Amino acid sequence: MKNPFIIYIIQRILQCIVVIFIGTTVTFVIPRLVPSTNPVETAIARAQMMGQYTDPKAVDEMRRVLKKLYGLEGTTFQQYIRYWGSVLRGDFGPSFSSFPTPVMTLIRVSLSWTAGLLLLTTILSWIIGTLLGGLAGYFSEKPWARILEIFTNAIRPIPYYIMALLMLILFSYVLPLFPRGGAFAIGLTPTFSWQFIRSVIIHAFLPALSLIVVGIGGWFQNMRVLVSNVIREDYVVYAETLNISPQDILYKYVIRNAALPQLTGLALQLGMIFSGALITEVVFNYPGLGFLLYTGILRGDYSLIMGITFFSIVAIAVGALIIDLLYPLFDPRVRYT
Amino acid sequence: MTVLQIDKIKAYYKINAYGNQRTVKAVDNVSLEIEEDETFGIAGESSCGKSTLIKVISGTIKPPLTIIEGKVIYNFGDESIYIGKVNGQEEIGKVTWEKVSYIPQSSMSVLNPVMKVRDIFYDLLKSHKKTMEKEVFNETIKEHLNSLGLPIEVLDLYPHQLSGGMRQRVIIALATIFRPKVILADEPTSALDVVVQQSVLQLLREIQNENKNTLILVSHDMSILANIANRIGIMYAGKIVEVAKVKDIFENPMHPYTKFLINSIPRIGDKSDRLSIPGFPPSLADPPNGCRFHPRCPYVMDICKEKSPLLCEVAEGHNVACFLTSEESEDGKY
Amino acid sequence: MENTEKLLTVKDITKVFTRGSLLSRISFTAVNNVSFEIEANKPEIFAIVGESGSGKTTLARIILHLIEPTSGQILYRGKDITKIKSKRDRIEFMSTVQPIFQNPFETFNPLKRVDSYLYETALNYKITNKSNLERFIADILNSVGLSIEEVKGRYLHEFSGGQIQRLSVARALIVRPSLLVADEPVSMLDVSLRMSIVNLFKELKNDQNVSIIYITHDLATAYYISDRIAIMFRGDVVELGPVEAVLARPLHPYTRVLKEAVPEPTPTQKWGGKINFSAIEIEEFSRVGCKFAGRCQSVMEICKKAEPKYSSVDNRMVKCWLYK
Amino acid sequence: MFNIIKDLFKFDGRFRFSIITLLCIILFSLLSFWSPYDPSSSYYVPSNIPPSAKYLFGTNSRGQDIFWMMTFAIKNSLIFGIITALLSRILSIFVGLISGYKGGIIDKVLMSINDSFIVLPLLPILILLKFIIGRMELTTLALVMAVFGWSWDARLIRSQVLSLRERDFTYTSVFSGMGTLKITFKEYFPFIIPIVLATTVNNMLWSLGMEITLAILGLSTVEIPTIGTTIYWANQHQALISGIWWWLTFPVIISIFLFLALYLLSVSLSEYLDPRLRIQQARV
Repeated sequence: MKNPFIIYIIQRILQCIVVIFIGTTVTFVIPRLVPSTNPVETAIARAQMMGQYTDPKAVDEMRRVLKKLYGLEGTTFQQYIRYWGSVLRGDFGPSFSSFPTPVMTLIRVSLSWTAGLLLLTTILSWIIGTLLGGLAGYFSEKPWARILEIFTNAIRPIPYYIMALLMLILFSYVLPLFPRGGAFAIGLTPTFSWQFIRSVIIHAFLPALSLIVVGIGGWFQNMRVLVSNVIREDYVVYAETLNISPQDILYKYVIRNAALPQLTGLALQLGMIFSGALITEVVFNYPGLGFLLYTGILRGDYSLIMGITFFSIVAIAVGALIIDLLYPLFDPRVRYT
Repeated sequence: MTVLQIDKIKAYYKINAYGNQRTVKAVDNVSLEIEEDETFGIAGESSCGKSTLIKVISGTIKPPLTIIEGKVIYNFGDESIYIGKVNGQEEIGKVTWEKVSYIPQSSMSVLNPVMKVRDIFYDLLKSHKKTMEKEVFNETIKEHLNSLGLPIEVLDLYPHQLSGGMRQRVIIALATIFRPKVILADEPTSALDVVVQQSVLQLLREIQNENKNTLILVSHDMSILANIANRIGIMYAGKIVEVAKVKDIFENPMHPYTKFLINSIPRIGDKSDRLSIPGFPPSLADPPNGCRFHPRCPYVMDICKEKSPLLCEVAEGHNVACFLTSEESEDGKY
Repeated sequence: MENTEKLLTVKDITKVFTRGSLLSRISFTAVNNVSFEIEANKPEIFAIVGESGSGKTTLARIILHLIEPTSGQILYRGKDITKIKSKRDRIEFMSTVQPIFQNPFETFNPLKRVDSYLYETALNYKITNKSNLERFIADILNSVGLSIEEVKGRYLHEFSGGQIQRLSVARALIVRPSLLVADEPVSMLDVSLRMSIVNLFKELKNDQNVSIIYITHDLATAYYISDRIAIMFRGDVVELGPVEAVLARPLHPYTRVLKEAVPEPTPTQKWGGKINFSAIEIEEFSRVGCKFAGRCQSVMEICKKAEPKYSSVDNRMVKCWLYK
Repeated sequence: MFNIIKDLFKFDGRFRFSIITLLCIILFSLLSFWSPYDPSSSYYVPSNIPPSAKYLFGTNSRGQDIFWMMTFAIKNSLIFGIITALLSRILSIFVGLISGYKGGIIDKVLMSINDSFIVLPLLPILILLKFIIGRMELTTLALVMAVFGWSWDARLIRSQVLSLRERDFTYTSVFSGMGTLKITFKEYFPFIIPIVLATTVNNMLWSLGMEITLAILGLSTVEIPTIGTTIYWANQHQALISGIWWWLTFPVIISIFLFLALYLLSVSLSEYLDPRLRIQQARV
């Protein structure tokens, strides 16, 4: 009999491919939604109207790239295949606003900043949220659990932008503890000197804090509900009658089982968290993908936006796949029949 | 020597949901004495309070269940555990697994799905005998499983990989590892097939003969109790209505409910008509006053509607709570 | 049409379940070519007894046309139900056979008034017109020992298990079916209340000549109520015949083991004998030859290799190599 | 339905808070009909005056009275949220019912598309879409958001329908002569309504949050006053740096209250309407 573990992996990889396929098709279809005859011209017209002065060489290069990208000749199907060809090679042509640098190099530079911020905050908020939620769910009568619940209930519905704004107002205007934005003090060159790293941490602190606080609210509430269900399960009641030590029951029985659906939730929420990170970067003009996207919008840099959109779809799909592949390690029912 | 004394225990569920308060009188003034080296069967049908009684005896009392009155005392010669109401305060003694163990209904979800059977044993032993090195632990487990005829490979399996019968054996192994004085079993085989049920009950009987422990077995199936119990207590609507040796219960049942219970069991080879008890079990939230069986009892008398009969000895070792056989009611002579 | 028309003919019904997605095919045979017949003019109670995983519920679902068999035919009065396409055929089929389910509290929608099902059935099958609908329903309820006042406008949670099973029978009787398929109808009820429902089934057979297929794992109730009995094990019908003969002198080793395992409600006859069992169930499903070979006391070499054929002994069908 | 609200109001503090807050916000937004100023005009009051008796919320640097601007902003945002939530219900109920009821291949295909929409990062896609299409009134934006907002809820409705199909009363209904449509509406809807209600409120929460995000990026039609565009104009005029704190604080406070009220409403509603819970209460 085939091992269910392999079936699970194949299914998850297939799902990841489907996500990338649908994402790419959506980004291919969107420009064609515009009823006008030639999407390239409309794109360039819109870009020029939005952006500042652009030298003619950049406009011609843009037209060449977009023509190639869209390849207006041939049937939509041929365009579609050519579109896949250039996309898979990551060739979105040069960025319109900061001409001749290709879009991909811009993305690669700001990617390291977003990745740093996003990975750290997502994992931290997931772990803290899950642990705190688990404890609050298990000791639900204790006063500290009640306070925590009310506090997170208040935080959870606040969208990323509003929380980022609040943090900015509180911690850099009202009490000026942190800088107002940017990733490191001006004039410092990115080296691994302690001074540079210290400055990066100080600058990244507020965006990270705001992302974590919003994240924790969500994970806390989900975990608290999951735990309040798991406590009533037969194996927990039985473990209690076995007088197994309360710590073991809490961690090995309650949190261990309640964290499984929480992990699937993380894979599904990755898209939302990523969008949240983008907007938080804009508030703190933290030089990640979000800020790059924002400048792209201001300057009407069409191919940059296209590149970032495609790149974020692939990144999120792969991220969700990784989390899904972690799941069987924690759930033996998937590993063995 | 009486190993477990249950003295006028009253345990109710106080439920408050969206404004309507209800108290479910699950166990209402129950008194029992259970001896050492005895298999005591508690027979009762759905919502008669037998599972609540087991919860009270095993000390697993969590809201909304609270003890209103009475006490449960274990005495193991050297040590005694007290559960019950002391001047208004609910006191629940620590019922440790070494002395009193518990076998739940063999449902699929009793063992932790993400842990191997070995780790469950390890947690149990760790929490009781703090210093347990790996080798000593492996040794004790292997020897214990062999004594129960269980294959050793079971230790490395996960609960979802075990069959129903095997899972119930693992639960019995967990319950008997410390050779406890009292084993409580709540419908241990009702979720199993007939053939597997027979082998599991034979295993319980062998363990009881070997260790001379007390086995308290709760079941809705009188035929099982006939095969395994020495004494049987019949429970109805939160009260014990009859207690006697197994032979007396089946050959000379005195309480009308017991008579009905035995007569309504179909037997292979006998197609004679079987009758059901008219009406349906009372709700424990507002039980009928007087004797709780009176709305369904064919021999009902006026006294039955006002007073609740006391469980008292009618013949040698045979107690009945019915006005047909005694005049005493729970609140004094009528 | 054959001369003595059969109410129900089950011909070589097999059902193979395949689990897992398109890449992996784990399949096991839940029902393995089962055949039997129910006479049209002679109402009888036909019991199908087996443990969990024996395929009895799958067989019931196939007979009720709720799931499609992998192979084989189900004929009602000579008409094959797998050919049912039009709504008219469906209504005609459902007015000959009606189901009774195991869990009373799952039989009706808890959020809807229970009597709405009675009116719904009566109107959909056009049994009576609107005017004397109330009286018709009241009569049906009386025939199962319930009164209209007890039932009017009440919800599921206001009834006991026994009452709901009676309601379920009443709903089924509205269409005057000739066959009821009851899948473990009393296993969720208290022993002391089961007899009232079981006796109700006997009355239906005798007074309203309704045939009943009674599916259970409880051999004693099956003996009490049925005329003919089929013992199922891992998808095979291992023994089929009149209930007195089958249970007085069980031929198939599994029937013998099953009968001995049933606890007698008398303290004198305690269980003897030692039972061996397979640690992991999956093994038994995929076993070649006779599926009971792993546990059978009188197992022979041939049992492990070839699947036994049916032989007719003492007017019973037995599927075992001991009998040729 | 009325007694549900009465029960909830009496016993569930969260529900009481959310109903009161929502009523205040709706009343506040209705004031916009008596607004002395036309929302699209500007510079009709002296600008940058901190909150005072005359101008409750103060005025902004575009010479608009923030109090009356906020009444329009809340009204438009609420309308936008409701339209998106209702439009996305159609898709989520449709997909949820079909894949839950049909099962098999259709279910697998629909669900893999559905899961992809859940995982996709919607912000960059919406930005790309907005960037291409440019001008878009609120209703078309609501339509676009509805196209992306149905996948979470379709998944919930599907799992509910799947579990209902396995329950015996579905077969009882089939054998009572009821057709598929009748079963779906008469038998399943009392189970589906609580999910639809709770997820509608959740969807409003999501779409309002998204509207703010798009407005701040300058992608929604900035003339129409909504919570998002108010904050957008505040950013454009560097409200924080030049010390006009009241321009930002009032929209932020009101939106926090609005989001909190909507969230608590959806939590208390789904907890109360959960059929399992209701049956338990009745049976005890």
